[in-house]
Amino acid sequence: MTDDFRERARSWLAANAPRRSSSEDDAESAGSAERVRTGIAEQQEFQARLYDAGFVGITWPKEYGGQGLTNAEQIAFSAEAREYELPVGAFVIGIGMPGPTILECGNEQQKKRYLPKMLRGEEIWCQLFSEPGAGSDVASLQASAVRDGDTWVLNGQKVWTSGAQYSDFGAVLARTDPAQPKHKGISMFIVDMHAPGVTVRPLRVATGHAPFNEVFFDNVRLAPDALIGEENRGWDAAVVMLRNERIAIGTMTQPRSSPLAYDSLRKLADRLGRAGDQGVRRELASLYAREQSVHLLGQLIREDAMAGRFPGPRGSVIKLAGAELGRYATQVAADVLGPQVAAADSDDVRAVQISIVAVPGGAIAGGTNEIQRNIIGERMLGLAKDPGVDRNTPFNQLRVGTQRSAKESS
Amino acid sequence: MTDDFRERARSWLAANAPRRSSSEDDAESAGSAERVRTGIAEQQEFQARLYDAGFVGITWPKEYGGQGLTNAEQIAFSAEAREYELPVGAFVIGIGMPGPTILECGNEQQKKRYLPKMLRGEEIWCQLFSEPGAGSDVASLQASAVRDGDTWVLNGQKVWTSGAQYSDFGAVLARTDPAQPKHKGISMFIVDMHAPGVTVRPLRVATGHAPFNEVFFDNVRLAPDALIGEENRGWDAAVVMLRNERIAIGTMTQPRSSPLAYDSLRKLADRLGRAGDQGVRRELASLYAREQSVHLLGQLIREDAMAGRFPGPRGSVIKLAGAELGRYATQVAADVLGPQVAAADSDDVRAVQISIVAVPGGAIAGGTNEIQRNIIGERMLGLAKDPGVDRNTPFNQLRVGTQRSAKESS
Amino acid sequence: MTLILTQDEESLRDSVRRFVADRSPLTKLRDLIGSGQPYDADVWKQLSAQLGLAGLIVDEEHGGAAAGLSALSVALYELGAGLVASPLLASTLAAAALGSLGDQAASGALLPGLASGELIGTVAWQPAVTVAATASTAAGGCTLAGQLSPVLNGAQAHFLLVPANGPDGLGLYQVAGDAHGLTSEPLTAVDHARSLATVRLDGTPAVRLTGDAAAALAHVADVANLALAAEQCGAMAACIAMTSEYAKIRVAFGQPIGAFQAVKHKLADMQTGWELAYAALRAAARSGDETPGQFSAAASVARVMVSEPYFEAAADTIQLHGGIGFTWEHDAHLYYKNALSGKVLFGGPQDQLDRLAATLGM
Amino acid sequence: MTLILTQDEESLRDSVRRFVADRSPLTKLRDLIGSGQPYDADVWKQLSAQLGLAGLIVDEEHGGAAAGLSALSVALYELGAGLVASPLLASTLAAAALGSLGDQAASGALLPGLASGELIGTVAWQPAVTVAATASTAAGGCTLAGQLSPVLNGAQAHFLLVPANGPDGLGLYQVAGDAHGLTSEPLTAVDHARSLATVRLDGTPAVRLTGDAAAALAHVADVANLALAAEQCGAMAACIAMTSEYAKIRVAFGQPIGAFQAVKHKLADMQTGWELAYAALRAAARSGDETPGQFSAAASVARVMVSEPYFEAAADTIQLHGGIGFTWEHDAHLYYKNALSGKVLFGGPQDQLDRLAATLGM
Repeated sequence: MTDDFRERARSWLAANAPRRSSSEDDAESAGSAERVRTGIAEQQEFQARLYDAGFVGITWPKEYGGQGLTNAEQIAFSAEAREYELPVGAFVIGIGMPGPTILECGNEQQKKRYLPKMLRGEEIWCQLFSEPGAGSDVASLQASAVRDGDTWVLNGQKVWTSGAQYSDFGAVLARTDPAQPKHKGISMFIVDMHAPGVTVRPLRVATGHAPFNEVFFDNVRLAPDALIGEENRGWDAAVVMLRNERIAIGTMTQPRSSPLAYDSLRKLADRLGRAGDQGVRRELASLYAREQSVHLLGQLIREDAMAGRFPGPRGSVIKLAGAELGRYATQVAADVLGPQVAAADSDDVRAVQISIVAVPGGAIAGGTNEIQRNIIGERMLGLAKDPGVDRNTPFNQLRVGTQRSAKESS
Repeated sequence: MTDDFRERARSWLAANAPRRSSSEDDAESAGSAERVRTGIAEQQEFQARLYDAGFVGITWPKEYGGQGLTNAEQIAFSAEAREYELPVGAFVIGIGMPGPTILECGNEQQKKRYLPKMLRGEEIWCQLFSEPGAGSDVASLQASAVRDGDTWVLNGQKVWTSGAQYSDFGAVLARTDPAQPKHKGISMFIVDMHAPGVTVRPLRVATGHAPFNEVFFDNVRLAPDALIGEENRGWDAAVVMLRNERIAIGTMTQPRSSPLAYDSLRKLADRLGRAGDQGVRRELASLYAREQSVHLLGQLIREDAMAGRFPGPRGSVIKLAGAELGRYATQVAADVLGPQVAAADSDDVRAVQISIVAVPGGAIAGGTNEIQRNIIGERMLGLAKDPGVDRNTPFNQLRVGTQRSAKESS
Repeated sequence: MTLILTQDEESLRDSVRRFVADRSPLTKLRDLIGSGQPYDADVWKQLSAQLGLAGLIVDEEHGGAAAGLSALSVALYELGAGLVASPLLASTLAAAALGSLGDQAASGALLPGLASGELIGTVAWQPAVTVAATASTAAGGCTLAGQLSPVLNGAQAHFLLVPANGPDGLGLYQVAGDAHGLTSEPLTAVDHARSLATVRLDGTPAVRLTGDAAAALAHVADVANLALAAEQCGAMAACIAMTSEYAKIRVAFGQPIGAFQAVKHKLADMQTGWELAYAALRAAARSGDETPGQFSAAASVARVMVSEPYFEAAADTIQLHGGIGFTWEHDAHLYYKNALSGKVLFGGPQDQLDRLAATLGM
Repeated sequence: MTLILTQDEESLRDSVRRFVADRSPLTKLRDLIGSGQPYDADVWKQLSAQLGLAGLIVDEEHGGAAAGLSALSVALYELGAGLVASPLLASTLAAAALGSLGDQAASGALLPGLASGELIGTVAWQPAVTVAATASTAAGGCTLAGQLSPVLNGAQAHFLLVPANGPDGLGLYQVAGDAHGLTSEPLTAVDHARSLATVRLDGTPAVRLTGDAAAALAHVADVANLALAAEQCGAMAACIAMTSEYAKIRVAFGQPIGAFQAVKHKLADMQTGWELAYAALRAAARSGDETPGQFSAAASVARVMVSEPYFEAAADTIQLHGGIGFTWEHDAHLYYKNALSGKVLFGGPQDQLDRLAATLGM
């Protein structure tokens, strides 16, 4: 049956999907929010066709718009899709993070209302967790939702929100009881991104591009059914979502055509006549070995998942390994290109430059390397938690971010 | 005046001191306590002559047996001595650590009684801090000294004591008030290593040699004037001594002839025809650069000290840098030697093997790399102390080592 | 190509693991150090005959199990984790060479003995070192001359396969361990679990084997990479387990030391390195059985991904244990020495990268 | 050879440091990015004329201060710490080349202008790249052809010193910035503080300078190593200071993040790297003035000890700041890009190791 499914996926993709593009385009699109925005309508059109053909929400229950199939079919589809560049970037976050969280923690009405449209690309979702004062320590967030009758009023600022500029809904974490310890006074809500009081501002990063946003909530009124899960239990839902995020980032197949991938740097080395240097050859071989291993570890985790062994914190391993691979690739690129790294006189070199400047972001976004190492140490190896963490102090007595105390700053 | 002094040192050394030996001998002596032990009488004879010539305790006050000169003379002597292998290893610890501590914290009677004989090599000293349950966390030590009239009774076990087997006296830390927080109930004593109840046992390490000892104290009675500094203020004296230790280790000139030094590995590479490999050449050049820099940093710290800028926590920098240099040299050695690292068929390769096995000890002895990084971060960069440290809990309520609590185990 | 273990492989893993725990714990290695023996003869008998590990990659026609390279790697992983001293690697490489050559007579004469463990064989060669023996043909037949070092189990092998340059170019020659003019001198190996020797040949009678010697040596290098990667991956896991356990029970500054990020994060890095190495190992193992054309690159990748990280992990195992980890009584130095030795045998990290670069067409 | 600074050097350091703080803070660099200018002309005027930095290594006969390489390194350290954009490095290398060549006419014509800052010069060369220009002699004189990239301040220089192969072998040629047949195209430099261009020469008139061109280029490479090492060492210190300060005020999990060993120990490693680099820098600077025979090795050592560690420290500066450190508004990326650029210009770490190995006789 999986074979039939795979065959069907293969022919549909061949007939409908574009193949992977060249490396220069990748580097541009990696940084540019503009490009993504202009393509939203086309992406929605493609997503609807992909959905109608039966290749979205493959493992999700039928009653919420899914296909009700197994991991085997999902893996078969992913394997077939690897050679294609599906124009579905706008939906990756919704289906990868808020979606599964609503599936696991939402109520019946929410699942019926939101999930089918999310899958078909009719409504686009984003995720609103990080704040200027709450990065690695997400649970120290200060955005607040104050109950008013059967609704809530949302205030605060979020950062690093991908896709906020074109999203219809967001899954937002806000503090609903500041007198509780920090993990215990948080709730998760669905927020209508078109509601009055929501302001989205592009956030420019080191590369000069603005792939993320800042989002400001100014007395935004939430709907009566906006609460996902129980009030003040939003941290549980957040943990589910953060785990899904790490696995999504970690097992995302790095396109072969990335400017810092072995294939690209090898081609550059050949073109620039640098492959004659024994050190460069060894570095390229080492890059190949590391890249292969990250790729193989992703495969192993997927196979384990199919065999019923849940990846759990191994998402952190592959996220960390991917970030370190990027850092190593930076070193190889500098040795391959030499002085050209300082100032490119060709497009392929320029693409490498932009990618090098983007690399440090990969070790932060989706959880810093340090947070991943904590997760690996504590949840895989069973080591003790960091000493002196502030799990039991009421939030309004804690210092947060760069402010002297949460109280003073609110 | 310094020039005269230097000239005098130069001619005395030329007439009296042996030049540096070859690398094989170094590797042997690095690991072997036996070799050191057999030479004690000769060392004492040499030390006495060196002292009588005016080259020991150069900066120490004259009333305690020193020469009453300045850092300038000390540095001039060290520079001249660099080419020689002075047979004075047995006195390095006493003069480097307990000596300055007694100078700074001891009373007049102690200084008069102990320091001159220490300098002339008539009495040899060791230092007794570490315990099986108290390594990095020295202040969690469990050895106890209980007051009995005007003396104390010492019980407990110490480890990693260099030279205990031939020492006449030791500077020992023991707990005198277990109801105080751990730093506040410790005292430092002078212990007669020949007293009844003192047992010294050689401690075998990874190389198979026994360069250290375990020392057991079983109801050892201390002399009435044994206390260095004030009772329960021994931690202050210990901090002085540990700082002196790091500077002593860090600025110790690594002999050029060490089997893992650039000179030695370069010679091996030439002999084995490995210098044709570009990677090996680069590694050797990198080793040269790192080794030079550690050496130059030592010089810079000494120059700063002469100019009145106290090295302080920079001792930790050079200790850490030296340990990491050793680890890097290990990698270079493996690449230079190839399969020969696995099984030597010559003496010079065997010396490299022994040195490689000894390297991990260098990142632990005298304070682990982790402890040095804490010191650098906190005392040089002003960062906050580790969270949750146990500075205020009474010692007898703390868990220590691998035991459930100090109470249960005592 | 499926990376996870088959049920058969899981059973093999479990039985070897039990065997190591029951019959060859680390105290066995300390007994060997004391006795001066290269390995425990009883353990070897049980390993080879009872568990059948010596015949894993020997075909059934010659008394082996023909279980393949993946099964071999599963067994070696467990033996590596326990630092079990044995001539298994040496004999396995000899079997790999014979299998690749396809010399009927030699295979018939030697493989059954290798498979049962009654014969110990070795390939007297290190890939990164120039072939150091020469062959000459005289009246009575062929003789070899030269010095080979270090040779795995060179002092115990019943026969050696020696690459030598002769009148017809490179050949692989079979030499008896007790042949005339052969002297073997045991070396002081840095790894107590690995017996190595210098072998000198002087007019030593030898038989040139038929088949492609260069291809056989290349195969030996690939199998050695896979085998060492498997052992090292297991040993690295043992280091991580040992250090994690200690980090839970050792208290400093009022906390289990695993609570300190200096310890926690180093262990997390060790674990991450192991996960990558294990994935690469599984791919190499499967490739050896299923996609031989890609085996060489895959085996190099596996070796590169584990040799250096295991050595670093073994050094960090000492470091994170502190002083106790540097004592002779503690097991950490046994792994450190094993890692040092395994890093350089059959081509160190730089050699592997050269080999991989060549395979990738650079 | 004394490594610590003299009193004169301390005064110079203090005045340059004050100048940078007062007249060229990092906001200046952001203004430049917005304006598209390669550097601020006023700042350059003050740097060169007022502070006299352009003439530090020019002899007094030609209007310089003859203060020596150690003084130069002290000034560049402070400019590097503040990422001050200027043509100082380019002009200094041109002065070093002229000083080494000893061409009286050229020195007389060019050095006074360089020393006062009225002339901007550059050496159109990257040590690890093959000389790419050729010289030919025609009726009217000598002309050059070729393409040189990247050239430091190639689009602003009043004159360029171009190495070219001609009928008499390698020579250093003087070319006017506005010469016929010279086109320069500004490149998108990764470092906003470093202006680079591709220079194309096509029948461009040039004057061959007298003196040993190879020796002059070798000296340029050494001075470039010292100069870049000085800038980078200063910039690395700035990264450490910026990150330490942030680690004291940013709170997470109820603690200033500097209390976490992941942050504290990384900063300690950065500081340790800086201490080693600074010691190597001081030795190279003194060696340039006092022991010229050892200058080349010492300058390579300084460059090796700082280029890579500074780049790592700059990356870690972003990392330890977390998300805010990756924003455009934060200064961390300015250092990261500067470190990336400085790592490869005038020979990257591998090139330096090759150069050092050659100097050491390998």
